[in-house]
Amino acid sequence: MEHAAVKKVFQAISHPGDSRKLAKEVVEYLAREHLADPDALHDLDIILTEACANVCRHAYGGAPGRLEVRLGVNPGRWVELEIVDWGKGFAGDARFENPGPDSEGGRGLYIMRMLSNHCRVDRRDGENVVFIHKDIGATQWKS
Amino acid sequence: MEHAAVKKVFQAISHPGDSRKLAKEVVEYLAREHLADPDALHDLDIILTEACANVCRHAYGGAPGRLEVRLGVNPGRWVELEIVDWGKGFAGDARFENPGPDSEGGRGLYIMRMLSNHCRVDRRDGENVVFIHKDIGATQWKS
Amino acid sequence: MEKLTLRRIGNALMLHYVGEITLEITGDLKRLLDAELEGDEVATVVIDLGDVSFMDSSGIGFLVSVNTRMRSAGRAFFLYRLSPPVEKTLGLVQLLQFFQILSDEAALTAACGK
Amino acid sequence: MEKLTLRRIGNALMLHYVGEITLEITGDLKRLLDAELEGDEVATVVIDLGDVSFMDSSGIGFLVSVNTRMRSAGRAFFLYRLSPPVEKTLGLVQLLQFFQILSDEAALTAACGK
Ligand SMILES: Nc1ncnc2c1ncn2[C@@H]1O[C@H](COP(=O)(O)OP(=O)(O)O)[C@@H](O)[C@H]1O
Ligand SMILES: Nc1ncnc2c1ncn2[C@@H]1O[C@H](COP(=O)(O)OP(=O)(O)O)[C@@H](O)[C@H]1O
Repeated sequence: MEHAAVKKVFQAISHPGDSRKLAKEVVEYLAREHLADPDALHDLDIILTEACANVCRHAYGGAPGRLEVRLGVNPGRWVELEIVDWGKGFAGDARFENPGPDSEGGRGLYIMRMLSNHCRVDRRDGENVVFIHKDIGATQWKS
Repeated sequence: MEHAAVKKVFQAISHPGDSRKLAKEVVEYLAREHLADPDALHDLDIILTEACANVCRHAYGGAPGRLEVRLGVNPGRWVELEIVDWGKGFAGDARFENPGPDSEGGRGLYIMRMLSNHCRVDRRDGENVVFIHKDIGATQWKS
Repeated sequence: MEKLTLRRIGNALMLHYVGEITLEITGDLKRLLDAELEGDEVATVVIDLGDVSFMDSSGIGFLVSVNTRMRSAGRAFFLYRLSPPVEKTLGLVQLLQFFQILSDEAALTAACGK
Repeated sequence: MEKLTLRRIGNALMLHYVGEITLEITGDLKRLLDAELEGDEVATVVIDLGDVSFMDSSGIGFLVSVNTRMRSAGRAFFLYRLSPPVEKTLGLVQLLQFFQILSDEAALTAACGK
């Protein structure tokens, strides 16, 4: 997030309800301060909800744990998100493909990739990070 | 049913849905041909529903079986009902008392007794019979 | 089953049923409510009986079982709006004083803790 | 859970949910539907998604699981009325062609066999 003019951190404990609430909180902040376009906001809402739900379900073996969203905004150009947990980390098998239609799960990372320009998972210094970069057209910002 | 001017027999198999349907069928017949008063009809509806539900639940060990309602009507005076099954029969313990408020069951016979003038259970020739006599005021009949 | 609506208002679960409550559906209702109570923290259950056209003793048994379950877990259980046939059935077996009945919307709102 | 309505139309069970379908409630919805399907002979399930304001991949998983369960039992499963956010989510994962979607009330009535 080198060039982000705006940086902001949001935190929660990864209960199912609280994970969703954290996603909403970030989206509401963006709607209030930066973004006008409902489609762009909805995309970010889904990305955040998927990533936060994953922390809730996978990071701490189903138990609640620390969950953080780091937001970077370059107004008029892009939004970056880092969804961070301190849990067991991604296995080597993080797949970004769409599974078969009968599969009950495994669509979260695919959805995040589809709705962003870059999507990457990292582990660094005990932090597991889902990194998202999303370009947002000039007309979609608040004026 | 010595003096009944009208006698009619209704039959069904004692599934939960069909037991209730049989009760309704009898009540609808009475509403069409004899009785005008909705309260009297509702009383008979409850009596029949309770008795038919008992056949459904108790007579054949929970399995479906033959269920018959014999109706006697003395127009302007009374209605008699016999709800008949060919199952295991009443044990000696058929209680007509209201159980304690915390009891989940055991109110069917009490309700039948409360809503009728006579209520009796008999076993004769392999038939288990709940007999009901209900006096119905002259003004409650169709004219 | 005719039409069942479950609604969450804060920690309260409100169950509204349109139709007859008889042996035919009390098993279903019990299972559904069990499923819902298992799911998360429901502190209060309210059953709206205003659109119940007929209720037999298996319906009474259902209400008693919910009452016992909620009470023994230190939670609240209320009935809301009794249709005339429900009032008659509960009156027959002297349970009108036994259940806690919410008489109007103000009482409902208070019971749901809002 | 915001507001869930279950309605029986003949042998069809119609499920209508008002609110967001996310991880928070998909467990509840699964349990409720399991309870309802166990109860008796439901030949068709219809889920009305017209008032769903947001749906995530756990919602998709819920729909897929109901579909699998119904199909493997030789029964029918339909979606009815997709809100724009639901349509978007299902489109993203290429499932708009996978589910059978009832486009209007006439189709709904036909599917419920009435
Ligand atoms: N925060 C996380 N920590 C550990 N593992 C994760 C995390 N997020 C996702 N995963 C792993 O990546 C897999 C794929 O995730 P996803 O595409 O969202 O599908 P789903 O969560 O439905 O399986 C998960 O099954 C899980 O094994
Ligand atoms: N048709 C029947 N055949 C055999 N036993 C019956 C029948 N109807 C009632 N009983 C017995 O009488 C008992 C009391 O019936 P009732 O007062 O209706 O309460 P409940 O059915 O809720 O137990 C039943 O538990 C059952 O043992």
